[in-house]
Amino acid sequence: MARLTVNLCGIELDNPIIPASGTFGFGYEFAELYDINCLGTFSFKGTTKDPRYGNPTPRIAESASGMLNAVGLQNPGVEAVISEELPKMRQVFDKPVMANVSGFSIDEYVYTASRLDVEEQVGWIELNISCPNVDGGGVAFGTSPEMAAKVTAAVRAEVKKPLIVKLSPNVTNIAAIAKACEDAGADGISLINTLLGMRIDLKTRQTLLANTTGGLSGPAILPVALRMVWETYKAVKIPIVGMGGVSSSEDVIEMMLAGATAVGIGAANLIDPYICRDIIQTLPETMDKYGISNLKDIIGGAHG
Amino acid sequence: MARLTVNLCGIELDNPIIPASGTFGFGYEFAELYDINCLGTFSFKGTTKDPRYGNPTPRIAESASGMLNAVGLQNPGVEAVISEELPKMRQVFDKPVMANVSGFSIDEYVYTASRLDVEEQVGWIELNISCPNVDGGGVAFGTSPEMAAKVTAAVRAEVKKPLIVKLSPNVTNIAAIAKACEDAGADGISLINTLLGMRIDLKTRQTLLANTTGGLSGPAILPVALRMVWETYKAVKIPIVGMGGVSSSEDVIEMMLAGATAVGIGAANLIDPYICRDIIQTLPETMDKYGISNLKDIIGGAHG
Amino acid sequence: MKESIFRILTNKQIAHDTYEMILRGNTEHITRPGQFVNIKLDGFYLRRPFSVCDLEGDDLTIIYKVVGSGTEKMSTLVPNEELNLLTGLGNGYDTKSSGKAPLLIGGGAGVPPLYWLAKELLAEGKQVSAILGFNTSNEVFYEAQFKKLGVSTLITTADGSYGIQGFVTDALTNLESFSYTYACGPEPMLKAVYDAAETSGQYSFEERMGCGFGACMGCTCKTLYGDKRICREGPVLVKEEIIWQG
Amino acid sequence: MKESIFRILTNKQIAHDTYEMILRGNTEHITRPGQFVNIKLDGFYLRRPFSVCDLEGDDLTIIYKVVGSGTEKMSTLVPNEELNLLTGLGNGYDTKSSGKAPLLIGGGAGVPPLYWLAKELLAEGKQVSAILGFNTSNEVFYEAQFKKLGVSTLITTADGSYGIQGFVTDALTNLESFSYTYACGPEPMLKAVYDAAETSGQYSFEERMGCGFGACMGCTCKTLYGDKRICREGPVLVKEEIIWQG
Ligand SMILES: Cc1cc2nc3c(=O)[nH]c(=O)nc-3n(C[C@H](O)[C@H](O)[C@H](O)COP(=O)(O)OP(=O)(O)OC[C@H]3O[C@@H](n4cnc5c(N)ncnc54)[C@H](O)[C@@H]3O)c2cc1C
Ligand SMILES: Cc1cc2nc3c(=O)[nH]c(=O)nc-3n(C[C@H](O)[C@H](O)[C@H](O)COP(=O)(O)OP(=O)(O)OC[C@H]3O[C@@H](n4cnc5c(N)ncnc54)[C@H](O)[C@@H]3O)c2cc1C
Ligand SMILES: Cc1cc2nc3c(=O)[nH]c(=O)nc-3n(C[C@H](O)[C@H](O)[C@H](O)COP(=O)(O)O)c2cc1C
Ligand SMILES: Cc1cc2nc3c(=O)[nH]c(=O)nc-3n(C[C@H](O)[C@H](O)[C@H](O)COP(=O)(O)O)c2cc1C
Ligand code: FES
Ligand code: FES
Repeated sequence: MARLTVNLCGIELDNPIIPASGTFGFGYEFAELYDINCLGTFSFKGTTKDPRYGNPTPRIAESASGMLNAVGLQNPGVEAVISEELPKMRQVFDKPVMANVSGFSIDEYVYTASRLDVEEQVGWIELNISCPNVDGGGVAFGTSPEMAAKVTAAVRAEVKKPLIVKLSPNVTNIAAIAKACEDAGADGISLINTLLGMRIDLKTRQTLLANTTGGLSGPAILPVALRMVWETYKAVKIPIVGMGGVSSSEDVIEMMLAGATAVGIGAANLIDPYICRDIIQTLPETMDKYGISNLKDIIGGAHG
Repeated sequence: MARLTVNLCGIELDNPIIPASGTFGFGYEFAELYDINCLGTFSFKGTTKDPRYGNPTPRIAESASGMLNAVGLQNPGVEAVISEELPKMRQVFDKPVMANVSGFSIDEYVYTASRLDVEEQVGWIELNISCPNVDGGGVAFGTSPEMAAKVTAAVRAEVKKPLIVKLSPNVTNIAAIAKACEDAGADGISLINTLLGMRIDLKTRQTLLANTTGGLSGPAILPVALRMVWETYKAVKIPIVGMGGVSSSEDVIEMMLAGATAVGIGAANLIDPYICRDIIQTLPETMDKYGISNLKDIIGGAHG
Repeated sequence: MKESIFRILTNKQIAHDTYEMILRGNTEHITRPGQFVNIKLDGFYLRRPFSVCDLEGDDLTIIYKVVGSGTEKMSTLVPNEELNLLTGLGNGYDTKSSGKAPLLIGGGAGVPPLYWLAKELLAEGKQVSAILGFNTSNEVFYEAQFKKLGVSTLITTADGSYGIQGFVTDALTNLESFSYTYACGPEPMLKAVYDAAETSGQYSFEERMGCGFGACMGCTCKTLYGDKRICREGPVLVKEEIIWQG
Repeated sequence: MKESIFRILTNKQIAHDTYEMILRGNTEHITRPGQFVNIKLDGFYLRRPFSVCDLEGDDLTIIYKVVGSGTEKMSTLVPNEELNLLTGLGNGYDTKSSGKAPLLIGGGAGVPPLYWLAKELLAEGKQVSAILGFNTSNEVFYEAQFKKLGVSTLITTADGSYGIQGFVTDALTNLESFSYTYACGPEPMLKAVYDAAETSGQYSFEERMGCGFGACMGCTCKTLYGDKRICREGPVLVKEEIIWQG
């Protein structure tokens, strides 16, 4: 199995497979299906300071090789996550977990990240900076290098665990934002979050999602994700968790060749709940097919 | 047929269907297949001042519900377009055509647009501002409102025909760029061009496209295109040519509900060479199904 | 929940735009009427949820209405084709609380789960009646099947072309007293039944789903007992907890 | 060019990872050996190009090697399934310039178009020989078919497990003189033939294609006679115009 291990910000993963935040709950639903300790780790549902109901429904729409979601960060709030979800998670998952943190102001991010940082089970803080900055006129933190750096630095100063900043792909220059986060102290970058999209219902002539727009994910976005991981790999030295449309062991290898050290799997879990287990099982065979003895050797391998 | 007509910057189109630039050549290949006078109009292959061979091959890659291209604006240059292509086009197409103009400096854009502007067959100039600005450090014109406005104003000052600016989707704020173009004198906006993406060949561990990255198009990008048309419609008053992944009469209606006055069809022509003709033929039936008596009535219809 | 491959035994039209499909596979995770399966279709990214209409050993029946491109595609499938299903989804109806004479009220594509529910309630020795509402006569299905079970069945059509003219609630007056209400159908129908029925009851809801098994939070609704996922803590809600949205 | 639906008559494995598919449909736009068809497959966005291997009335034969997910999918198709094809694509080989004793040289998946070409050349009364190169014995196909036509056929395998050991060019010395060369195969093979063959000839190229009919400029190559689209002014180039890229 050592041929699958990778090192993510100082923590060894048995394999690079990480179910992506928002598609794996707090793990225990999937633990009914298979032993989730086979995973590298997983990123739990985006957690905020206060409980959030999220957006009105419909929150889901379909598109060619993809789906849109406008869940709106439904979560029970950081206190309930710590008191209720983490204990349940511990029952089914022995490894360090990735704590996905969202917020609508720098203070919120810092608060939530600090609360989770001290939890023993938490291995990494994953800062989801795709959220709108309420203090900054509602523009997402992740859309400017300055704001991204600011929130990264503020959280960095308060947490001890490795800090991974998760970038929004809805930007002109992803590399500049990744670099700004690295310079501000991030230990890793994860990308991509969803692409902003929408659908309209021809029958009602209204937007399908109650929230108007939502985030596109699934195989449709794989080429965009690969390109952004590629650009980010060129710009930063810290490890990258690459994601966006990954649905097979071949996709995992492609993402690693583009520059990812670990690979997130999102929407695919919703369609095929066993996909992460199956990908981990088929990885060695796929590696053999392409002459890869050790996954660590191929990280960024397409950069020549 | 009057239920299909729309008005694009003062010119009446028999229907909103416009084969998108780069996927329809100069029309005559398709004219061997069907009478292309059934089209609203079409946008011909991106034309530059000088002849261009384009990028090395492979220029094409596949992805889920989409394709990547890195053709690199292969075209014979504006003089040959005027002396050779337009006369051949005239044999098969009676209507005003859309002249898609690319460039690598403001001077080049102005030169090429001015040369085409005086051609009788040209109805509109479509300024493709996704190209890198060689004078501006290689950053694409379409990625900042300032550069987009500058090139728009410069061309606007020299051409008489309606000027449609075609936007790149690889930006943080599409509405701001559209607005800047409108303020600089654009008569219309067309969007979206392709999303920047890439693929890697697992066998060779190299990027599949010789050019490393390419433009993603096809059904995969429809939700992103709809969202950007939607945002642009809110920001500008000039008409929008909406495109990106449109492959059916239902998609055409969805694009118009989002805010498009006319609808571009790109990659779909490559897969099914008859698609534009077929969409035009099925539009009335689809309109009946959704209770639409006149297409003009639904432009921006989902904005409530 | 279980993911497994089912083989199509039959797929036939039973009313206007309405098809009955019988599938054979591993049904052991399907435990209660009112549960649903989530079907993967070639060419579509998301699965499609359908209520279990009947269950006989390994054979599962669903009834679906063609409303979009996925159900359109389903209508073209032929016997022996295989489909990937997630089974055993949702809470399903609780038959215990029904009292002696439960009433089942279904509207259109909401009728199917009531069939298996009726069978279960009858097996528990209850006296079951049903009101099944449709738009028009050519959309009516399963009247004979319900009657054959021994369910006293009333049909309504909105245009009066068959059965009682009007909505399901217009048929309520035609009924002897009943002890409990089970309802499934479009939300306006559920609301009308909720308002009209004097008994307690269970109501089955629909929502657009990302996963169908509780992972994505795509289908959440507010209830008086807290936020619930339609796919997991639903689709069946008890009358007492329902909050109607705008 | 024509878009039309073809029905699969047979689809059978003829060598390691290599399949022969016979399709029936409207073939009237296929005019020359060396042309290709572009096949739409469910679940894949781009069409897949394959050379016409044989043509008998409405029946079209292609031979394909499984190299990726599209050809993998093709290998699972069964008779009576239908496929959407664009036919009559590409320039094809010109048989006129062949002289009296043309030599056909094919490598692996480049062998198929040479079969129909051989038939046409023979019909024109020429004396045809062929060198067909493969990696190893279990990949060899169509040797008997070529011989049955009356083509004097040599087989090479890179590992020497069958026929002459080596590459197609290693078999050149085994041949009487020939008047012209027709070649199809991977680019390194074409280059080797180009260097080794003393005659003029025609060489068929492959390129990743967006459309296959000249609309997208996806497949352009440089030649001494100007830029050409492999799908339209190709896939066959005459020796005199070829420019080899890095
Ligand atoms: C728990 C549950 C049980 C159901 N049981 C039945 C049944 O027994 N018989 C039946 O005919 N229908 C049933 N439905 C509705 C059925 O799921 C939809 O009609 C079907 O998904 C439409 O698919 P489509 O591709 O034809 O429509 P499209 O509109 O093309 O589908 C697009 C997307 O929207 C979703 N969608 C569309 N309509 C609905 C809807 N009403 N509810 C949920 N998602 C929807 C689709 O699943 C898909 O993801 C049920 C729905 C739910 C949630
Ligand atoms: C004019 C022409 C004629 C051909 N004739 C034959 C033939 O008779 N028999 C045969 O076995 N093969 C032939 N090929 C190659 C055949 O098209 C590819 O093997 C096939 O497209 C691979 O598809 P895939 O989905 O299995 O591979 P994937 O790698 O999964 O395909 C991904 C994409 O790359 C393209 N692609 C992959 N390999 C090639 C290639 N070598 N050439 C062009 N595009 C490629 C595919 O079409 C697809 O768009 C021909 C190619 C061309 C251009
Ligand atoms: C239903 C859903 C909910 C999501 N919720 C979150 C979230 O809470 N926090 C976050 O950082 N990303 C969230 N994401 C984004 C995913 O983690 C991932 O970045 C994205 O979906 C791209 O990967 P994919 O194409 O594999 O789904 C969510 C995605 C989906 C589909
Ligand atoms: C092969 C190819 C070549 C293209 N060339 C051009 C071009 O020359 N100029 C331009 O403005 N857009 C060009 N485009 C972009 C299309 O016109 C269109 O904006 C884009 O593909 C999105 O639409 P689609 O998803 O329908 O293809 C090209 C697209 C493709 C696929
Ligand atoms: S549909 Fe995913 S949680 Fe209910
Ligand atoms: S493949 Fe499109 S021009 Fe050749």
